[in-house]
Amino acid sequence: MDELKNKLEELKDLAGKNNLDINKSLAEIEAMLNVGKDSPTWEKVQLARRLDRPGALEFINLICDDFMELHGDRYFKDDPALIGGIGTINGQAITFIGNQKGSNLKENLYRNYGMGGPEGYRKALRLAKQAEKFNRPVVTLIDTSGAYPGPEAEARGIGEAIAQNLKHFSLLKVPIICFVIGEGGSGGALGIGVGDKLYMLENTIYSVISPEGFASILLRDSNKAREAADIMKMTAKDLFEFGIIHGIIPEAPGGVQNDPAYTAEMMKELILSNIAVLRKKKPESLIRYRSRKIREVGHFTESAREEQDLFKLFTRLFS
Amino acid sequence: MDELKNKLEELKDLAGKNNLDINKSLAEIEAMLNVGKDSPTWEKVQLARRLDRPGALEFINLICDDFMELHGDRYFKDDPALIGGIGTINGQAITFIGNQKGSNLKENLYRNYGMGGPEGYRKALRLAKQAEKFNRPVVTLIDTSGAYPGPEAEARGIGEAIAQNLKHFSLLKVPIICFVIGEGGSGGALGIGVGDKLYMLENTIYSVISPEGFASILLRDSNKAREAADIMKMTAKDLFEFGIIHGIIPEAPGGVQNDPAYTAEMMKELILSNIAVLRKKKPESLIRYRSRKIREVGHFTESAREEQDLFKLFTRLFS
Amino acid sequence: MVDLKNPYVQVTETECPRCLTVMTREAMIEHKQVCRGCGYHFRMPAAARIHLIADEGSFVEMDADLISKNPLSLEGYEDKISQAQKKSDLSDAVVTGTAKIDGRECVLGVMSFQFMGGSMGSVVGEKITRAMLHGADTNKPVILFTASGGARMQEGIFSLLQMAKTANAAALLDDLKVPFFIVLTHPTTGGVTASFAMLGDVALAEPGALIGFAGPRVIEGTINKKLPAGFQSAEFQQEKGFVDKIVPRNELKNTLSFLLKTHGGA
Amino acid sequence: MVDLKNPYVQVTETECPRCLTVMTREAMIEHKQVCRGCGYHFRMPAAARIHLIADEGSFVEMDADLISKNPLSLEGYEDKISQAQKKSDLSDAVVTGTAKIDGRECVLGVMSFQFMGGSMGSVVGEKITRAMLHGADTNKPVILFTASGGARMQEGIFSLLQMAKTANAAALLDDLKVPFFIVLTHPTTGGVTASFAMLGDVALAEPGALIGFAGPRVIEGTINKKLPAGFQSAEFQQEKGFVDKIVPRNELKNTLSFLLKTHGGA
Ligand SMILES: [Zn+2]
Ligand SMILES: [Zn+2]
Repeated sequence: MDELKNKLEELKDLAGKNNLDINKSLAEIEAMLNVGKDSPTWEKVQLARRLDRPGALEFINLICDDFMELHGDRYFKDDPALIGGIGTINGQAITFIGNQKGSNLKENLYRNYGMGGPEGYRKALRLAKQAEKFNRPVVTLIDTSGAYPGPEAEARGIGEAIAQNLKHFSLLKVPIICFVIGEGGSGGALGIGVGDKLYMLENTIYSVISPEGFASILLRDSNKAREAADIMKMTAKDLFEFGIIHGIIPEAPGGVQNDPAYTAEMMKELILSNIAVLRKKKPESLIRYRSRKIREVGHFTESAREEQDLFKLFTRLFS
Repeated sequence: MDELKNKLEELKDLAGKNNLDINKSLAEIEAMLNVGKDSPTWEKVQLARRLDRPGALEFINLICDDFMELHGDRYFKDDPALIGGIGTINGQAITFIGNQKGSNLKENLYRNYGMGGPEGYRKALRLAKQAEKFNRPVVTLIDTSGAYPGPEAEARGIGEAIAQNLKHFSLLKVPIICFVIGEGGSGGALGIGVGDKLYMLENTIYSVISPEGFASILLRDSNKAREAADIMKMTAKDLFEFGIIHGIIPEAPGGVQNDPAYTAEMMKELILSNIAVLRKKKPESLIRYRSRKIREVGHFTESAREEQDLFKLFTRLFS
Repeated sequence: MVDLKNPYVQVTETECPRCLTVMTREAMIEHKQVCRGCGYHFRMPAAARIHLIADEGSFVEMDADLISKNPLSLEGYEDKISQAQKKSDLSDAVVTGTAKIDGRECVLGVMSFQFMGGSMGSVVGEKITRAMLHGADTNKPVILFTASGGARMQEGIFSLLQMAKTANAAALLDDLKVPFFIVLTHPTTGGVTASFAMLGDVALAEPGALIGFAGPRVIEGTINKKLPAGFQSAEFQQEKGFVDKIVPRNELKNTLSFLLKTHGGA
Repeated sequence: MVDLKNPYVQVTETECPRCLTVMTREAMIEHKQVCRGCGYHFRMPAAARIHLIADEGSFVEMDADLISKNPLSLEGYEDKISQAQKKSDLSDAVVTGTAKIDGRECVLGVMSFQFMGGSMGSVVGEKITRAMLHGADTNKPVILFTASGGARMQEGIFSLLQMAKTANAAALLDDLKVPFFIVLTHPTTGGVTASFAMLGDVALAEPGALIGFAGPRVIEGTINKKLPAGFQSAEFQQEKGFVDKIVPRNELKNTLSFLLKTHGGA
């Protein structure tokens, strides 16, 4: 593995010297090779939750030439816990959507620690639909401990809002590329996490419940979060091995906060290379492929049985 | 005119004796003939506002064999000031939407006197879209002094909600038949008033502002409402002469509250006969015709100029 | 396979938690497991539910042979599944199949809270999805009864992603204009609420059913105080705009029949 | 026709209503009619607005010859129209045409509050509609600046129905995927708010602009008390989710340029 990495570095140098634009595919190879790196799960949980970890807006500003934030769900409010807008990379317009925790106490409070309410998810859907209308790809940046579990969010239908996103993102007719940039917590993460490609930064996590929650419910001891984190298999490496994510993006030694630009550059390249490929697909084959990928996830046994043929359904859909 | 009416009665009798189903077209003729009836505008304003006048739900129950009310906007609340659901007439499914004032003080308070908030208009849109999805015609029953002019309605976007209805109703791909059954007040009425056909009950009004508002703003004397009502031309007869409504539906002597079933029967026949005709149109010709009708309204002069050709636009829309 | 020959085998004498009326097994069956004293709607086993809703003999089960694996290799998970299977007579927390209601064909899925709290893992997600896709494929309206404590945490990330899977199936149903009706029963929370349960064309609910995303205890933990009575009840959710109609159990079949009748024009 | 040779003919020396700074005519023009002292955005005549936004010499007016009739035969209405025309140098409360912004073609409409409070009668409704349909026809993005007290009551039911007309045009634009941008300026209320003003793909607003359906005095009449400061301001509307971005006047052209640039893929 190390040898392969060295070769990769040499190749990069060579390409750079010859002004060859092979970086894009290299970034992808690198993202997949990076799987080798390993450290205890709990360390990653802590790194993923660091206050000084760059958030969605910080990454967007590093990735984009220009960015215009757009506000509001058109129903009830603008949710600062979930941001979005239009950015350009090399003149190409892209819609960005991301959880935003804030990086100090004042910001944390303003942004409700990145725990979106229904308004945030409805804003995300509005912006995604707008992107579809104008044929802009969508990039989502996931970083939340979960949707806000408070009474106002419940009263205004946080469950319904997330459900609508899962539904509409799954058939959105433009490419969607998702990155877990910090915490990928449960339905709040998945609510902006349905897409064609899913990458995780090296020190991030993605799980159905927090290790603390898992420990207290299934291990019946809320102090066993560290142990739960291992059992749950929530790191980038775990999810890559499960076949759920497409690659792992390296962070600087000690965590992405030490060199956000390094990781942002990789993300930018992945965005551009993926868009270049996905753009070539017809919308119907794009969403057929996306649906198949979503359909595939799950572990069960059954007696031999013919697999349902999605193709026939999609043919009707586009006839 | 009276002679014509007598002939009509004779024709009805004859048809009835011979079991001929010509009632549907007769109802239409009758609705147009009824234009002749006349009484002072202020009397109509008062009749339109009577507390004991039947409301949307009362008419729906008289018109339908069966009715299931559906609740909620899927965002914030169920607005009792604006009701809707699925009804059947002769086994045919139709979506009904209407303002609902309530007929006693307790009901008035519960239903906010029929002054809908954004949630009511969003529920109406949801039900209209659902009707379109399942190819059900839509019938709306207008009876409101206006949308609710309170701070909550403003904060949750009453203007936006009405605007969306005007937009989406204007291109809805199923027939829409609208009836003013009481007060047709301003944007709150128009918010469920865009359709293929618009009828007014004999003693109803439809205007951009209440006569009281007109009097206080333009006549600078809020006591001149009676005078304003005449100036504003807000009766069924006025609007028929303007070419804005398609017919006037008779009420029992003294007002519809004296015999709601008589008027409901006419409405039922108009609904069925109109649906029979409109159903035959392709959706594209249905909404092209509707758009043209909406486009036509207005009074202005200009130098000779070619009329913009909507046909070309619609051809693109359906290509 | 669900045993429809003995649909009430799981029904026992029960005391109403609200008014303390004791109902014999016979009374429970006769009153469709609704309290005679106060109208409280007891949880209903899947077989009894199907017996209540589907025309006699019309239900044909699908995918009865799907059995959960243990993707996290979690200690004790297989045992828990076996125990739940024995206790409930079901293979997992949902039964799906085709049925007729007053002669009209439909796809019918019924979740069972009795099976590990109706939690959604790979099997529930897959069966719900297949049921919806079968409806899409054959143009049959889909009716799903929900009852769930949320995602099945024992299956980790795979349980979370069942939400996306079922929502994707709902999206396909929607685009193909095949009617999709949801009946929310007590309790419906977590990942089921945040996916297919909130995506029906019409959402019905049984009286008093708890419906929400975060459970009441989690919310109380967030705000550090008690929630008001009735918070997240079916009645609350209708008032908040998320439930079309609350339907007492003895009117459910008629209401579903009306919906099937009025959604035939697609 | 709007006189773009002398775009600032309507601009005069003015005292800021908020901080009482007095601005000379020259200062007003230099600062784009934004208060030097506190940033207060003064109302802007249509000609000045077009001069600010459109590339020099690019604006070509459409439908300048539409003149209102008097459909209710209301006493004094014709006189009012003539007076407004004289006062504002406009034929009615909106100017529409084609323009370029940083070289990109678009359809541009600018309402003027100066003309009978920017009220929407048949002429405003028709010109706005034609502008949108021209955008639909030629695939040019449409940008509309709103400023209105609401429907023009003097035209009775005809003014109300202009809401439906402009919303129908917005629906066509939407279905054809032609970009539609709204800039809400002070004040935008009534029938304009409840129709095309709320139907843009992106809604910008000038700082401090009053935006609402019912006017503040009507609302205060409903609740019988004063509204809090800032109610219905642009900032309030952004917080409530109805405005995408508040853009100070000196950044407006750049922002619109960015939007035109990023909505070219349709
Ligand atoms: Zn009881
Ligand atoms: Zn000032």
